[in-house]
Amino acid sequence: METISAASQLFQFIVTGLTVGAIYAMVAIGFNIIYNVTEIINLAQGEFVMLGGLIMVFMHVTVGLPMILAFVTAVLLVTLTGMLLDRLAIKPIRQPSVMTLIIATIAASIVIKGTAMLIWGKSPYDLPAFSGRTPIELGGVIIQPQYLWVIGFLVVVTIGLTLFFNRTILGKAMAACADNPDAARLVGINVQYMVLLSFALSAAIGAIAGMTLTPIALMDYDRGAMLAIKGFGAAILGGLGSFSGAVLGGLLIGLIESLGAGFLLSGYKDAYALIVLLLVLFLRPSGIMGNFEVTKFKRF
Amino acid sequence: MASEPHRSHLLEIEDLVMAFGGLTALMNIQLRVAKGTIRAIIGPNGAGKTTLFNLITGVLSPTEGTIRFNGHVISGQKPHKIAALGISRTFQTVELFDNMTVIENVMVGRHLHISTSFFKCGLGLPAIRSQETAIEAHAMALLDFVGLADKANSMADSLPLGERKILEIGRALATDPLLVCLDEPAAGLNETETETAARLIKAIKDKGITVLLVEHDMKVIMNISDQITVLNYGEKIAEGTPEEIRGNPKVIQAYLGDSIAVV
Amino acid sequence: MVKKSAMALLAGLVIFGFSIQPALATYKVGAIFSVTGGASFLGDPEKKTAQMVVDQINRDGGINGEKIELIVYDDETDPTKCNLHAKKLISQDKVVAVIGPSVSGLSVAIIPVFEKFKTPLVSCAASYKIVYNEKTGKPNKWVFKTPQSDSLAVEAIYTKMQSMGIHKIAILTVTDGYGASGRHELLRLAQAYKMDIVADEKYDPKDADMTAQLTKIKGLAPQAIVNWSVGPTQVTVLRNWRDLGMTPITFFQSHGFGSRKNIELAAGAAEGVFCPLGACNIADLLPEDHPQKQVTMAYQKSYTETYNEPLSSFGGHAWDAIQLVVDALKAVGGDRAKIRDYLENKKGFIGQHGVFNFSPEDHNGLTKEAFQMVVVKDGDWALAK
Amino acid sequence: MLRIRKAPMGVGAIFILLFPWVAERLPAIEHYPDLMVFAGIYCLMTIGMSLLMGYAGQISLGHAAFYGIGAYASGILTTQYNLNPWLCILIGSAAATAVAVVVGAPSLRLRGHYLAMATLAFGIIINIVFREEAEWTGGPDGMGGIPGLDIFGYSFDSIHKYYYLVWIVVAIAFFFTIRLIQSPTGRALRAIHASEAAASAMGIDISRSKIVVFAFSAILASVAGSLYAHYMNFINPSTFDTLFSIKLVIMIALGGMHTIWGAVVGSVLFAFLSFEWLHQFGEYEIVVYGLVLMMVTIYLPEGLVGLPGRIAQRVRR
Repeated sequence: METISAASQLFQFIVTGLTVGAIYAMVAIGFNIIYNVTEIINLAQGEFVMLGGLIMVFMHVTVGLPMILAFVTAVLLVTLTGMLLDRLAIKPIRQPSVMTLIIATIAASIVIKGTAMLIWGKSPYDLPAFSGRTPIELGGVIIQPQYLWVIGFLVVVTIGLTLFFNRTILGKAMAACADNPDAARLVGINVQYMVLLSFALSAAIGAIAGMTLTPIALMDYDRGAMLAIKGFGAAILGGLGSFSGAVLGGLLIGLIESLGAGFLLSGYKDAYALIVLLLVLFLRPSGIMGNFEVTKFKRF
Repeated sequence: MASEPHRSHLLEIEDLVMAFGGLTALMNIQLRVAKGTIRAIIGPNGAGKTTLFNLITGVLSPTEGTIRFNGHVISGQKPHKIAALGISRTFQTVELFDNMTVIENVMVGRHLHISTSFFKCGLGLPAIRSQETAIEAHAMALLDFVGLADKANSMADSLPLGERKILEIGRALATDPLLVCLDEPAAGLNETETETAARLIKAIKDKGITVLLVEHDMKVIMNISDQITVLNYGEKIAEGTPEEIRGNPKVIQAYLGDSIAVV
Repeated sequence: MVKKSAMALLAGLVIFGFSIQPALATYKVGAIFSVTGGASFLGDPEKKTAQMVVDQINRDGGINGEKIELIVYDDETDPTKCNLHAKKLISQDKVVAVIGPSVSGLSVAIIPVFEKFKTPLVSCAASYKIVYNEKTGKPNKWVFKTPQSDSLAVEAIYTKMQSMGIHKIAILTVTDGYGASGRHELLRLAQAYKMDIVADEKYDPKDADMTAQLTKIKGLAPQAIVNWSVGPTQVTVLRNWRDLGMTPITFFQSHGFGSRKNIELAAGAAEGVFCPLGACNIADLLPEDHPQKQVTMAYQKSYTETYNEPLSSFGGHAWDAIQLVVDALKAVGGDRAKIRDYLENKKGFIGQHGVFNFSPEDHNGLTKEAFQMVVVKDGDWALAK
Repeated sequence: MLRIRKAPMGVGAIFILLFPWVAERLPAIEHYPDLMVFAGIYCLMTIGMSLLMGYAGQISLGHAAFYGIGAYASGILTTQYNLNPWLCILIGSAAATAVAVVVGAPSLRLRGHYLAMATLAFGIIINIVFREEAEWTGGPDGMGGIPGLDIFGYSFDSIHKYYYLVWIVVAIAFFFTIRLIQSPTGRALRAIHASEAAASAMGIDISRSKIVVFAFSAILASVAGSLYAHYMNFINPSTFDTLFSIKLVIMIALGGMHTIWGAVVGSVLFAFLSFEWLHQFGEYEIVVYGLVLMMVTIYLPEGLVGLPGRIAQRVRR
């Protein structure tokens, strides 16, 4: 085995960090979609990721559907779960305060997680990589093909959402709800429907994150909470509500973890990312790309 | 300049500039307010009136310039420090403590004049209890003054808008201010309520408290102000007594541009 | 008024929230396992095993004609719950002995309870701290354990390494109790076996990727890597090792790798990986004359038939624990002190994880021969030569 | 006006006083006082957090860190330095206060979800320290051998004795907090919750008030941690993890956020649900727990203390 040069090591850390960061970014984008329309932080976001992975495994490995078909079915099923979440756990709340909504989404995440445990048990599941497991070597840096899928999906999701919110009527209507729900209602936008749509959309993105992650890290019922916390951190670091912020935040957290594990004490790698997050918040109280004046007037 | 050099000035603003990013909300504002007078600040929407209030009360820090109050430089100070020096205010959007009763709202206004030691309060020392009785009486007297005594134990959020505005004024008075800044006290009120408010503002002046007033209702302005300052697009375009302002062509121009007639 | 009623309501809930009373039985044995929570990979097979063994004994007529009732509580890998359950088993359910908990930390956590209430505990967790009181230098009087200490697994690995000429190694551990205990032993015994640990890396139990840690290790070029974890990470780390082209560095897993399911999940990446396993993992590989051949084959057969899932080595610890208690009940009946004394002097007990020889100085009763070094070959275990 | 209601307090006090005596005589609930010890420890924390969240309107998802600081102060200082346990409780509280001020000063300027994330991050970082500094803390496996509490030779060595000790501390914290709420300080906190702009215009130093309350709740959590450590004789990092911080918030939501009674009722209820009642659902436990929580947010937004009021409303109609 050839030894590895310091430069290759650095690039390897970066590649790994970006991949893991891309997953966090997708979770953070999911947070933002719902937050922008409803101001709710949906802490069940991580469960969408978990469900996406497990349903994909079920459809592809257990049922035996071809990869693409399994992918589509899994996205649809998780999307449905997202819509049910809105209708069963969020919409019925009559006095929605921020605290109540946080508890409601935590409750929902517990129910989803518990149900997944009853269905799939506690063991981890594997999914074949989308295009094989033969690693690509690039100047001493090893890239798993699945890494490219993860980063590729992040790019697709980001571009897709940008087009959706800027170019389509539905997307613009959702953006309008985010800016001013009362005004949106006045011009005839069905806000309830938009809320439902936001849950559907962010569930779908969570599912995609889960399906691309599973071939790398396996999936089990208990993975959601950690992903939700990382994704929430990414969304906050980037600035709540900002999609570019979410991508930046996610990739940054992934990079800090990877570089921290590589160069410093690996036991503290999660702490490094959070310390950076805290320092950023102390200097910029609404994240890198957030708007302080907006957050200033949202209270508990 | 319409300033009066022979009277002592409670509030002195010099070369005040406030910029938000690229947008300049206030440009080179000079303002002197004499003790015991009612000074109105008027101007079309977006003229910078509320920004000026926020600068005086410490919600914002000016980009340039100084604000002096009763001999202290207050620009850049925190709101609670400024409140302690004797400036009190109301809000355009009515910021009452909706989770409290009417009298509790006023009692919060006594905060600066009482002991609020965490441990004394938690231990429920007799000193704190007798202090409570005293400030309750004080608050009741103030409610009597503003005419809300009979609503003392209602929840603040149950009052109609007119009374909410009055309560906010009452609460502002509870701090024993030298200067109160009233942000559109008559906005959204009907005629009777407006008259009540105007009477109350005059009564405040009679107590020797200086009043700074932002208002759109010209009838109120013309009736009760001693001096009027007119802002337009962040600049002071005129200053003087109601009579002087009424005939000022610049003012008429500014308002006609905004298609509102001056009474 | 409102608050008064709330208080009354609460009082009512507290008083009348009765738990279901268990039916009467002659011998009550308690069990505390981490059936859910972070250590469910231990507690789940342990609970299933203990239940299965008790059901079998009852079906076969019980102990001297008397049935056993197993009362199982799930501590959810939470020390507070574990502590509460222990006290409830002792003082309310009045069990004669308790097996479990699954986790070392929780076992240590409840030692004082068992010492105080003079009830035997047969722990299913590995740490030597469970049966070694640092103040007295002797075992805790009422506490036994069935799993091999982690030190035995480490010694088995280091012995194998020495025979392979390996002395420069990297260790990778997961940041939970399992990994920490393994790491502690790996570091402690390194000197005695002349091992030079060039990297001491960690990762979280929920981490998605360990490429960063492995890349760092790759730069230090050790001869072997020891990984100490359970759950999905021990599979992910193998895949990363393979993908990074690090297969020339020999990979050792802990005994936590002891399920064929893991070889399957590694999707080919486990090939050539060494790991120390107890007899019950490799029952079918044991020679016919091996003392444990019979019990391990029987356990494997009935477990896979009952639960239709592959055997996990951890279930075997519960098998050993419950069978030891049953053995004591058969011999001395339901007296707590007598059970304790019996267990302390038990010799030659043939279990899933070795032949136990207890003594007042040793409440574990196993030696490093309890582990067999195994290598993954053609997608299955093979005894390493 | 808020006035001290004597009747419910009397009922509560008598209940707490007599409970072990009653439980002892009913075999089915004989072990309940043991659960009540932990419920009391939780109460201590939620009382402080209720003041912070329900009254001052500041969310914290990191309070398990202060719980842990108290517990580890007691654990480390007693086992490694042989200090007197009571002194350790004081040192733990002082440490918690210091940390609360250092962390609170910059964090409490943040708002809403940003504050939630900052406190969450703080909690995780502290937990990683507990886990990683194994020389001091014993690492993930935890540390045992923490001595029990005694005073002038009287040892709190039985469940019932510890029960009374814990609940006396809870009662002190409870009365202190109730008086505080009804004092000018409490009024100022409620003012901050309703409108920070108006509160500061009335001369209230907002950042100072928030930090003081944050520190107060940190002290209560730290004392709770010490009491936990001396009762369990064992601590490990997972007891003080983020999940527990979230559980504290859930307790408050269960009981009702806007009164201190809610904290007490919520903590006791949570302890019994999670230690006892939900176990009857076997592996469905976690799902049932989630559903219960969901029902509370939907049907009882003011928490359980709001329930009698709702029933009364129904009846009157």
